[in-house]
Amino acid sequence: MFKLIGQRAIASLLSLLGLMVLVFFLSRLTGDPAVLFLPIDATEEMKANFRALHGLDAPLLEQFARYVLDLLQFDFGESLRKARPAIDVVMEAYAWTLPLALITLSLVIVAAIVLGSLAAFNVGGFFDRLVSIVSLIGASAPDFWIAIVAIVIFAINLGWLPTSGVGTPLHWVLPVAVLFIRPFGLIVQVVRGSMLSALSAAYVKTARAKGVKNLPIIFVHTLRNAMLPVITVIGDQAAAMLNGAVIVETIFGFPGIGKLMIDSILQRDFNVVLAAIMVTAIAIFIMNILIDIAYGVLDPRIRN
Amino acid sequence: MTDLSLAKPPRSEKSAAATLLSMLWRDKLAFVSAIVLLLIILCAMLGPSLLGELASHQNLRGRNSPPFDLAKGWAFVLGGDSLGRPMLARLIVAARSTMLVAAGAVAFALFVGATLGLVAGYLGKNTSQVIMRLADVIMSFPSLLLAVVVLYVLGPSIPNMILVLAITRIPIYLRTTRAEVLEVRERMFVQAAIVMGASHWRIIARHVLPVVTPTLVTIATLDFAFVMLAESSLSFLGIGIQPPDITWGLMVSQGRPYLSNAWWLALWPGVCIVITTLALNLLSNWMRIALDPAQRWRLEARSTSDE
Amino acid sequence: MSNALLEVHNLSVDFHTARGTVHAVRHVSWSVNRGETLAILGESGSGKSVSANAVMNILDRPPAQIVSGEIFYDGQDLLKVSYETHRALNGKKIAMIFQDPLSHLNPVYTVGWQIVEMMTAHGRPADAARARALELIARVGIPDPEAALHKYPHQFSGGQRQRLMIAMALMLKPDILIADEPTTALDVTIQAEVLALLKELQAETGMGLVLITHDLGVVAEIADRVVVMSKGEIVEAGTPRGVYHNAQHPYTRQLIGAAPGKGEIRVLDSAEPVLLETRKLCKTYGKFTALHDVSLTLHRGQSLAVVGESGSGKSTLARAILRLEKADSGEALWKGRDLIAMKPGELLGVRREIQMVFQDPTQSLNPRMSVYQLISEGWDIHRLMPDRAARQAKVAALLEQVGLAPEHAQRYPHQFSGGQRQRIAIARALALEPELIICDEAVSALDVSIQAQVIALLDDLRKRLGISFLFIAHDLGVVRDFADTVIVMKSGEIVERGPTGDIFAAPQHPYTQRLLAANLDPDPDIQAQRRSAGMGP
Amino acid sequence: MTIKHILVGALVASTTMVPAMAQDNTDITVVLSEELDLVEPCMATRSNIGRVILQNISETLTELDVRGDKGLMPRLADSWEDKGDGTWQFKLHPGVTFSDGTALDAADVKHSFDRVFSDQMTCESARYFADTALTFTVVDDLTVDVKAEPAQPILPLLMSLVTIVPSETPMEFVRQPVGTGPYEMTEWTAGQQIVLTRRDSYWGAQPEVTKATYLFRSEPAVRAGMVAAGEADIAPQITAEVADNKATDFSYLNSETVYLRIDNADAPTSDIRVRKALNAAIEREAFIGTVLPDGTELAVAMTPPTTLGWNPDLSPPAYDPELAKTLLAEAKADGVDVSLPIEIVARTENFPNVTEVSEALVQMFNEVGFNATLRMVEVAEHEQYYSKPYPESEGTRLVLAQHDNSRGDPAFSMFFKYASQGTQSGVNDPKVDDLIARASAATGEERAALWSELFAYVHDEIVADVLLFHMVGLSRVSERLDFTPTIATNQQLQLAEIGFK
Repeated sequence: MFKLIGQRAIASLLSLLGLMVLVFFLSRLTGDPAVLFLPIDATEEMKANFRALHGLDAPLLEQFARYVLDLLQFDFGESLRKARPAIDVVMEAYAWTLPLALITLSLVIVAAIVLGSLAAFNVGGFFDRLVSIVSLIGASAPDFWIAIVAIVIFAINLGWLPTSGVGTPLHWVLPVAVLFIRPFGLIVQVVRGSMLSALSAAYVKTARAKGVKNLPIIFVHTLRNAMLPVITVIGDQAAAMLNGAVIVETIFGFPGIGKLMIDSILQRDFNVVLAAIMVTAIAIFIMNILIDIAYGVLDPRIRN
Repeated sequence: MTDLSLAKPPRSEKSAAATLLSMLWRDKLAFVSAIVLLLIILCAMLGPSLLGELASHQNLRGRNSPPFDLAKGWAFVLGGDSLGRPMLARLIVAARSTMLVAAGAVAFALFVGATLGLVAGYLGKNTSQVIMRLADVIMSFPSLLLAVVVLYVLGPSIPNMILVLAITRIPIYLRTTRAEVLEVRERMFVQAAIVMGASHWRIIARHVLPVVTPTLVTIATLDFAFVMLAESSLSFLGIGIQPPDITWGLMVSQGRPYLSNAWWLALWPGVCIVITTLALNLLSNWMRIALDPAQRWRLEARSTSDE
Repeated sequence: MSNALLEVHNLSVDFHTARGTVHAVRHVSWSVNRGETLAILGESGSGKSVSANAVMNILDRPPAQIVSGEIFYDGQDLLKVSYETHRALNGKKIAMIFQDPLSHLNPVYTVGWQIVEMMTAHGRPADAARARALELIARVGIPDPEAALHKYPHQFSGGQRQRLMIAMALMLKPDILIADEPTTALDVTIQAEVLALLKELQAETGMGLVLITHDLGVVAEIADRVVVMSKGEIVEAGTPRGVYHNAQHPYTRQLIGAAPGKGEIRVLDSAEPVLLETRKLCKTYGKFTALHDVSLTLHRGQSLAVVGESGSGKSTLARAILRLEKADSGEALWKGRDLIAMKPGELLGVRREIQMVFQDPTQSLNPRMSVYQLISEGWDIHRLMPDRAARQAKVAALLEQVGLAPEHAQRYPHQFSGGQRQRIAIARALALEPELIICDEAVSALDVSIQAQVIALLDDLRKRLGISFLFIAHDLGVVRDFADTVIVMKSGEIVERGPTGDIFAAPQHPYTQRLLAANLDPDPDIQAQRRSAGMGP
Repeated sequence: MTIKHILVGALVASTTMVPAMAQDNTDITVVLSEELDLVEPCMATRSNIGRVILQNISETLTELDVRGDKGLMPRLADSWEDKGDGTWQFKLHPGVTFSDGTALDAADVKHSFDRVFSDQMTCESARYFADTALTFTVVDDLTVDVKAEPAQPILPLLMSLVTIVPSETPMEFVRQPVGTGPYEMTEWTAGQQIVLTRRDSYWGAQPEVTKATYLFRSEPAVRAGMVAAGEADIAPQITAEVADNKATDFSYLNSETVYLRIDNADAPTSDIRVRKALNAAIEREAFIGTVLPDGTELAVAMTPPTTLGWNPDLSPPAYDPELAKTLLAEAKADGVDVSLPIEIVARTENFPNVTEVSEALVQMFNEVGFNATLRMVEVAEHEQYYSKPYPESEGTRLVLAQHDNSRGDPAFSMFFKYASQGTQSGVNDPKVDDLIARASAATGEERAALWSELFAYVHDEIVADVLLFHMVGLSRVSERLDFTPTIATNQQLQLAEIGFK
């Protein structure tokens, strides 16, 4: 087990390195940050000064070498726009993204598993169709549309919840709810499909012959067997969430990594972009390892 | 247990297509879905040439005309947009680019992902490791940055948008294909093919791919919605498809400022996306059952017994 | 109406499909009492499991529908009681064990948890359940019960899993135990042990036993009464002796006639040249030795049987010869050339000459290819017979040769029965006109009547075409009918070899002796003799 | 339907609901569209920073009156005087202290400018002094001489653009700005909020607002909704679509001018008839009250009417498609290839409904026979097309851009947009260059007259570009506040101007 994790960690480190190189050079193809930092009527001199201050005037390879050397000392460089260490900016934002992702994900997992399993047990029935169609509609409705309509209804019209921002637990309700919809729609489908085949497995027959009640048959006997493909999709969705929820963050003024990432990309704040991508990548790699562990925990047959 | 397949005389003389059609007819939801998809494809093929003019004719003073008012002609039955163009006509015309982007991106991702997945699953551990790490890199490479890079370097266009969306979806297909291949290649019929002397390519093409395909198609149909929405989100963020190109995703994003006073601008294209997604998924659910001999009885049983 | 504890009366069950309604069982009646053993004998598709599944309320409905009949347990009709009432009876009063314990045990929970659940599901306290589980696990002969509780199903052998299933079924001391093919997937020696265990436990608890099987030997060994099922109907009922000796129905007579092990024993004609020779083949998986110094010689036209129980290395031998596994050391000489060291180009040519028929035709035939495609694939691979009309003619001829019809060429594997599928697999092997066919348990999964047909077919091919066979099997009856030479393997080594007649008449190695002793004879009298002679288990 | 009902309901509800944060006190909440990267005084001319800190935390020597017509007013400088030879003398207001307690003196002024010109940081106010060398001489504690080479007639006006910081301020961007203004920053939680608290030791009159919390939401509907829901008091820059409440929503000219930059050297727009045809093809009035809010004005100059030298005699080109067609035909007859593609390059999110405006323009051009297409790009790419050197294209590109000049003098616009050396200029005309040079050096009436002449020349004589609109901004202001947004609200939001009803 530990050997496996070690191997994965080394492999992930290699991926991280590749990612860093890729992002470093690709992002620098997208234009000059000086032009975006300074106003349109700034002089050439000012732009040159900005580039010199941030080492952007050096040859690309030299910039890269310098970046890597700094990185070896865990220095991610300074934000070109915020005059602060890029990693500080990123970690502040990530401190918001992580709980948002985790809370949403937990709710999604619980809801999708319960409803998806019940739908599979009741295959072809009313509840099954209801869950399928509602979740598909949820999964295919544009999220910014849902977000704005939700704000209008629940915050402005009904006044039950704050429109946006952070602060109290109530502030989290709408972002979490909007973020919940799409992964829920997707995972509930996978749970249903996986449960459908698991429910026809032979051990279910054994359980029924033993006189086990329906609920334990669904949620104890079958579910754990049906979880492997579900875990894979959960991993996929979690990766997307760990990358930040750009739209939700933008609309709700939620200070997470997604908004930071898009702003930094559009403003060509390379150091923040790189730091943000590395931090999210590390989070995703850790999650991938956790998922591999989860496979082993759920299914003893793949523990070795 | 009873061997159902032989208990009755083997299948009737109906052709395969007719059997399929009759099975489609039995699942009413799937049948409606197929019709809807046909309609959308028809719109995508004919729409721009028939309605292109009508859909792009602006009328600034007659903007945001409300829906369900036939006074301005059938094209305005779903209302007019912020430049006074008929919504219905625009929706029909937009079907082409929407389908082009979604189908293009999904097909591209499917092709590349499945190919890499086959290679990773079939060849040795080292190749597989390299490809899987590549997938990790793509997975953690934010699509937004990719969009900006591609659009900045190559310029905004529908093919480039397809490229951006496709690249981000590759890992899904890659991982799924690889996992399935790892399982399928251990199956007995693959071993039987090896014993007969079949080459790697033959085994992949004839024995592995056909087994993996249904799973991939299921993912692809779900991905269709994902891609349409991702495209919409990119437009929302200002780095997606831009006018004069027109897609449902773009229309949703452009209708956003009008949510309060002209809800139909964003709602109809959103409804189009939802309907397409629903239809695709219902049809793919049906297909998964209809094309699998082991599951087909569900579809067949339904016709005679319950209800 | 009798006063039996469990009585199935006039039960008819239909299965609904688009192709029409299938009458799975029609007017089936049987009963069983405490302390009694009823065997339900039938081949696949006979509907022998349907009534038992109806008793347990585990039929999938739809597609199944109970059309008529009653199932009385202790006076109440189980088809009329509520779901909850029925559930409470399951496991507690009537328990069931199944053919394939690996798939019928939940793979992700420890066996301890699953056995204990049998009692906790019926409201018994967990600690009492645990104590009882320990007691029963020890009783069914699992070493170190305490450790076994914490292990998962895949960590046990097939026989142990079935013992654990039995332990689980007996947790609540049920009145009736239904055993659906409980020994089919097991080796003969294990089968004998499990049957003996069931008998002992029945004697201890006085439960009624319903045993569903396709094996006349099992019936002869254990049953008090037997009903024979064919095509959903009971065609014969009585005591095992009565049915065996005085079968009325033609089907029963055919079944008894098909039982293997009664044919003439063949003698090897060793004048033919050597085709295949292995020298000291070795293969290990980690610590496990699959093959150790296996050397054998196979002549043209010979049919060499390799016999052994699961894990003996007999399949690995076939896979090593065919290069599906890489042997660690040793040689496999095909007409003097070493297959193991052969280059891919050269190997391709040899692939034509050696073909293989696998155990399970359901898995070895690609379900998405038509019979025509399956059979002609070899020609595609080896670029033979480019002419389409010639191909079609040849496929038709091959299908006829294996006893199928030419029009079957356009169908798909799932439209055939197991035996028919195996014929397709054989036709596929024949298509390349091989000199050697390796049969890896090629008839083990088939019903006896089908088995006899396939063996006859193979024998005919050997005679007419001079094809050699390497015949891997665990069923001694089949081996006796088909092989001229037998090799017995145990733990990766050959423990005994010789002409078939010698091996069956005078086995030398104790393992071979045990193997032969555990083999059940379909004749209840012979089984009874063996039992009384103390040779039996 | 439902959504509309809900929104109508929302407004009704908003009047009855008890505001969550804006209680009956003098704390206010402002919800801005853009977050601040920096809270650095020398970056105060960047609008998102200026709105928070300009004249609230940091003050300038002079200040332009945007509410009345007082022109340039004293702020930290009580008076100024032209001493000739390019030298101006400024007298500082006595008794002014910074929020760190130190007193304002002439050395602080000098240091503030040293920071602006320092090469250890990039302050954007440096751009206003691009070709001017400034020398600061501290005469006494409250007097400073500024010598500009070459002479800069509008130096006092330029002084309204540079914030004064204490001499102790380091030569790097600060995170805790120290200024002389009525407020100091008491909290900055990046990504969430900035809080300004009133300073008791302020030298001037105490403003009414005691505490201002700035929040950031990029979605206009959310900003407007927050004021409606009582979560905020001021929401600048909402869109016309959400501004549906007359009681709270103000529209005002916001100093932005939208125009199409024409490359006068490129075919086919090098022909003046083609440029005239472009102008005549546009029905400008049709945009107003439709895709652009009511109150939007037609532009005849790059700068808004409040600017010095704005020429009231100019009138916008009339919508005359027939004339446009005739002009094109004439040009074609003279051998101009009018079928060359014309690509309109516009930037997403440049202003509300920019896409609709661009699409309408393209259609109008095509209706008179141009071969126009649209290309919407994001900000970095737009910059490539907007500033020199212009990328090559088959035909030509018209860049739709928005220019902001609320500073009161055309000098901030005309060189960049029209001089042959201007970075966004499409013009290469010696007379234009000459007029810009002379106007920039002139003062008083002469300066105004020269600018007027230039405006007329580029608009009527050479038809340098397609001037479109002076834009209006829309802000939602809570009914409990006594505040009217002005043309400067884009750049600054002086809390001192806010009162309570």
